[in-house]
Amino acid sequence: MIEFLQHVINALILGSTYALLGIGLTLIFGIMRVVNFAHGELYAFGAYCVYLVSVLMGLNFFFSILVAILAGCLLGALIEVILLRPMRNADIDTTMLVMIGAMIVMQNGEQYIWGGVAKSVNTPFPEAPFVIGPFSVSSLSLFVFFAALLLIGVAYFLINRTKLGKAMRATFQDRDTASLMGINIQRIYMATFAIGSSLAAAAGALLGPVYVVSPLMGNIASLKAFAIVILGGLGSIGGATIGGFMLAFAEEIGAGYISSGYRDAMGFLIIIAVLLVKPTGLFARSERIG
Amino acid sequence: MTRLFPWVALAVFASIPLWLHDPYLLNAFITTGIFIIAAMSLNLLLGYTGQLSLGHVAFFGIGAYTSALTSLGFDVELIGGLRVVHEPWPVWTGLVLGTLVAGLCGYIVGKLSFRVRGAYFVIVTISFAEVVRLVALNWVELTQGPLALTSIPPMTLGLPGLGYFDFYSKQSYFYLVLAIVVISYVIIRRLVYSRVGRAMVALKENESLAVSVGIDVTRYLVLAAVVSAGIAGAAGSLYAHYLKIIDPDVFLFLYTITMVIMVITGGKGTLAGPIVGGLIFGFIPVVARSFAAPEVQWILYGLFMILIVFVLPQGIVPAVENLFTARSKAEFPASPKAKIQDAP
Amino acid sequence: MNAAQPIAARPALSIEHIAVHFGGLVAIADMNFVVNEGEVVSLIGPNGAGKTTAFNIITGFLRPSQGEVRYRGTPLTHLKPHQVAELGLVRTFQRTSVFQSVSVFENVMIGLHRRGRSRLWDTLLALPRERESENDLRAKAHEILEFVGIERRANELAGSLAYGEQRLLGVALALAAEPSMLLLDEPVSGMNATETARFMQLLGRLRKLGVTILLVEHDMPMVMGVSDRIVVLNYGRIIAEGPPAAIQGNPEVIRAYLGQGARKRAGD
Amino acid sequence: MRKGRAISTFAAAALLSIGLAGQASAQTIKIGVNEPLTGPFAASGTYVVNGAKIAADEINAKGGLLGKKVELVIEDNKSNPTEAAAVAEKLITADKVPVIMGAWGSSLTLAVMPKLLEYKVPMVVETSSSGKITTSGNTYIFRISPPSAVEAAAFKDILPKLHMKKVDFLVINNDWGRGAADDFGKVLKGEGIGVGLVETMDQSAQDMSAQLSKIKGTDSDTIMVTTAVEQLTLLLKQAAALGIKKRIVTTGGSQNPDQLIDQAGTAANGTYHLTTFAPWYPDQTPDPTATKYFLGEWKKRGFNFAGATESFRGYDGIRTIAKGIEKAGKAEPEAITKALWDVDFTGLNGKIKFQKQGPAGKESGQSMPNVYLIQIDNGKVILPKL
Repeated sequence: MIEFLQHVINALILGSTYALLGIGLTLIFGIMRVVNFAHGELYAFGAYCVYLVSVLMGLNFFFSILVAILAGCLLGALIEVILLRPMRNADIDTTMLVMIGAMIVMQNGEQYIWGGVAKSVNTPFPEAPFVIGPFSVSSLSLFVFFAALLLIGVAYFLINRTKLGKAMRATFQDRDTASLMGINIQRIYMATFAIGSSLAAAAGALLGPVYVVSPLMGNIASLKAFAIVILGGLGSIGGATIGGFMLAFAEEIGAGYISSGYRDAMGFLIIIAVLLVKPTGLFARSERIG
Repeated sequence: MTRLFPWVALAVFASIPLWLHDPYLLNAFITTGIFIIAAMSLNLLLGYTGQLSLGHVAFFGIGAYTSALTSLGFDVELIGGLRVVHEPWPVWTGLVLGTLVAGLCGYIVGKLSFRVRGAYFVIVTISFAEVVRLVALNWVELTQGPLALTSIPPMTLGLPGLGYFDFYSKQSYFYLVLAIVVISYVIIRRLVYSRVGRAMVALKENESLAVSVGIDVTRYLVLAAVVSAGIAGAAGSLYAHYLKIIDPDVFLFLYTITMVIMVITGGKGTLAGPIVGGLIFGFIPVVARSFAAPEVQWILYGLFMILIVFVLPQGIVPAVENLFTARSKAEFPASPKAKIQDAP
Repeated sequence: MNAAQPIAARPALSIEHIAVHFGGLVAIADMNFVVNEGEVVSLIGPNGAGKTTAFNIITGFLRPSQGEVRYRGTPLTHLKPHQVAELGLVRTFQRTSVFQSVSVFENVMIGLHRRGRSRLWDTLLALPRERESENDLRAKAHEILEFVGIERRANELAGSLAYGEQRLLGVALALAAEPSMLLLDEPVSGMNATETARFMQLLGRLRKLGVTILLVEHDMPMVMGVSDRIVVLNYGRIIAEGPPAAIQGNPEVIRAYLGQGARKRAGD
Repeated sequence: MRKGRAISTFAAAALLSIGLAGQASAQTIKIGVNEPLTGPFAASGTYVVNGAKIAADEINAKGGLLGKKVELVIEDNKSNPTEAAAVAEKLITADKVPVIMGAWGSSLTLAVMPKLLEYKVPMVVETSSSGKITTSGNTYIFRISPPSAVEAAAFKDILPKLHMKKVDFLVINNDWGRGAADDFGKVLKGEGIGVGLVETMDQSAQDMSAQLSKIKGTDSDTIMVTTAVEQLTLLLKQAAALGIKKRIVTTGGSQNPDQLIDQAGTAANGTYHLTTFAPWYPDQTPDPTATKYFLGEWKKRGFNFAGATESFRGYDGIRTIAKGIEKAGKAEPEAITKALWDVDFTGLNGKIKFQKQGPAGKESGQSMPNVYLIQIDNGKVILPKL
């Protein structure tokens, strides 16, 4: 029982960052229909930003996270304008290929600049864990958990309570109608990609210090983010949040009680099962036909 | 002229071992050829039925493992204490079984996953490939997991008592790969230019309309998946017996991406597309290696990919065809896609 | 002016107690009607009355919440769309009615799918049956294009045709599937007067071939001109049924749908 | 004409470079280096290559080999078996190298091996640990890194002093990790020590708390861990966060204790590491002069000290090859293959002398290096007093 609860605590912390990754991608995927393979690279980008600002430049750790989020936003906007805008009418697989190209360039660019050796980021948090009875959590993880929840809240507010969010939702529902209603689709797409990217960078900025920062960190992040989005359903922030926690639980429980070798298979098995039972993801309304 | 072109191309390829004696380049042709076969199989799904399978490497890997295990033999205990012992069989049966088992997996995956479309289908196929990879990694008794299957025998053709021909030399392996390329090309060509191919194109274009004239969606999607997976499995078998070692890295996501790049840059939905794209992206690393730093080679690879997609979004082959039709004013427009955007 | 009534009315399509609910919304409530062999019947009603929903139910694109559809005695509600088409019941679509990015000729070849006789092995091994079958199909495709009157456009891209011609191609596509009954969803919407007249001629030729037709259409003069009977839907219910003359005079229909203009025009 | 001139300049440059290349090959002895410089193993592969360069420069500074300069032909195998085989093909056939060093990971090395047989070119294996490499009957393989069985056998002597009762394993899910769990498990059982869980983690996994939580709940007193330094860093941090108090012993020689101290901080304190090279105490290594020279060069070139525990293998690998070429008296594959059997010198981690392994008549060479147990104590590496 104690072991189980420890697994639950682990899963909650892991899930919060998965959710952050998932939300960014679900916005991009849902609204723009771009299979964004570069999402994981923005995650890595955020982590490297923190490394650059807090370790190399020696500035405040919390400030470096803010820098990472803003830089992610900018880079996202740039990618959108340069790579995606000219491809607006292309097929989903053609834009996907462009994003794969961007992924290859960014990943190897990171390695070229920073080298292959993983970097670690020290934080102002004490290394000794919080211990409550038989349970134990590091204070950095707790910070990450609450920061992630805060960012999820901000994203939720942005989408549901602001004018921009309303326009984004309208575009998600029906791009043509939204455009007829006077919504500037170009701007919405840019904003969507920028916000999605900054959320990915935020996830990287938070997790970089927890793990280590390396050029390859983006690969697994992309794959997990896709899994989360599919679990939650396209374009659903609530869905992506729940999907993130679900994936984390599946992995924890799978590794803890079934087989650690199949830990990463758990998420994928759930996806396959979910899609076979409810092909539109768990929390999305079905798309319209025609 | 266009009719002759495949024959001319075949003659040129067939002549390569006669004048190219550099084993390194011949090696590049063989591995590129193997990936071209895989890309051609992917093109059947992606280019003709419009379904993007990002788990295609699973079939490639399944073919590779099946073929290797057929020729190496194995001894595993299944759930319930059932022990399965397989004595090594002649190597060519591995190629056949690799193709069949991959095709069977294509059938199962097709039956299950064609219930979803678009982005969902993409993710289901990625998930499938990851699960297969993890099984290959963790079912150590059968696959040796990360310890790799080694000493895989070279491909041989023949029957007990009748003598064998082995494809040990690079020249002979080149012709073996070329033969499989040709067989795959013919199979795909015949399918595409038949009512089966028309049914696939109809499904890609407008599924509701296709079923309304009596085309059974699932049947043709599954058929495409079976043929496609089978051909990918054959490519995997060729890979295993050429490299003579396989481990779960054969399921690298990068390999799927390589196939997709070959298909899309060459021109999806065209017969020559994967071959042209395959040759280009098979040889970029060879060329880039001679002058660029390792990371820069990759960066160039990525940039070149983006460039091709930007300049020729339909791919190289349709663009070249367009050039020809624009000159000769042929009857059939070669690049239909270019005009879709204008339609209501 | 009305076409002759069939002497012995044999029901081809029967709709029995069909109801469709989307969540709490009732799209169709207890619908009953029959289309007899060789008849031209029109289904009319204001927007959102449930006409296209009815089409989707009949052709297997939607499952009804209750009730049964039969075609020549065979229940349809558990069949998939392509199985419905195999029974000879073929529909056209309102919006996307052709395969845009292939040629007109290829469109019809796709439509001829069911008539192909070659098996997979014939195709893969290039056996003689494959070529015979393909040659037959090509001949038939030309025949159909000629019948519909767009033979000249055979090699053009379907997406590049004028709108009216696309609708004709849509019918050609449906005809290729060898229908014994056609369901046409607003076939003349967006056509000009000349094109509509041409289309009405085509309908006449079709019924001479013995094809039963169920039509959804907004163009009242055309509906009145070609139909043997008319079924009027409003809010998912049938509010009237009968020959054009009776429908024109039905006050409930007029109130619900036709309005003053139509009555005046019908009276001309 | 400008255009014409540009072309002729280009042609001249091309001719010149071909001429130079031709000349160079006549005057140098080429050694092929087949290492992962991009992809997941890029960091380690780069370390090894940097170590190899130090060796080559050292040899050249001392006048080269057989009167010729040594030239390393370094190729990236992209952490990918297909590429590793292609690189071997290129090195052997296009660059005409008579001997290769490579290819870091076991699957990479295994993919290269058929090429060695095909072209009869020897390869010195500097890192790979899979048992299969030396037991599959490839006579062109000479390995200087210890497979886990060798490491485990060395560990046996230290065991009684550690007073273990029961051990859980947490290993990377590849040939290296699984091999270590098997071989160490056998030794432990032989000594009457219990073996509990054997948990694995994916090569790319970043979060091991599930496995660690499971281990936390068992009655074992020690966790034996095999993985590369990045994952080890995370693992130590996560174990500390979970409040795991068990003794942690790592194996495999890729732990890089300095990087652990630097990146895992206090979480690394108290952990034990089996390593094959002890650069912290150069005077206690088998060849203190060489160790000091190597570390001095390493520092001079601006590489971080932490990389030394990986890069020394590249240094020793090239030195082994050089000794082989010297003994052979000529830079030809057959001669070098034969001569490598006679190599006998003291490397940075002990005697390098190849013993026969594998099927009779088709043996591969395996050198038996030293194994040290070190401990991290208060941010410093110490040789524990047991």
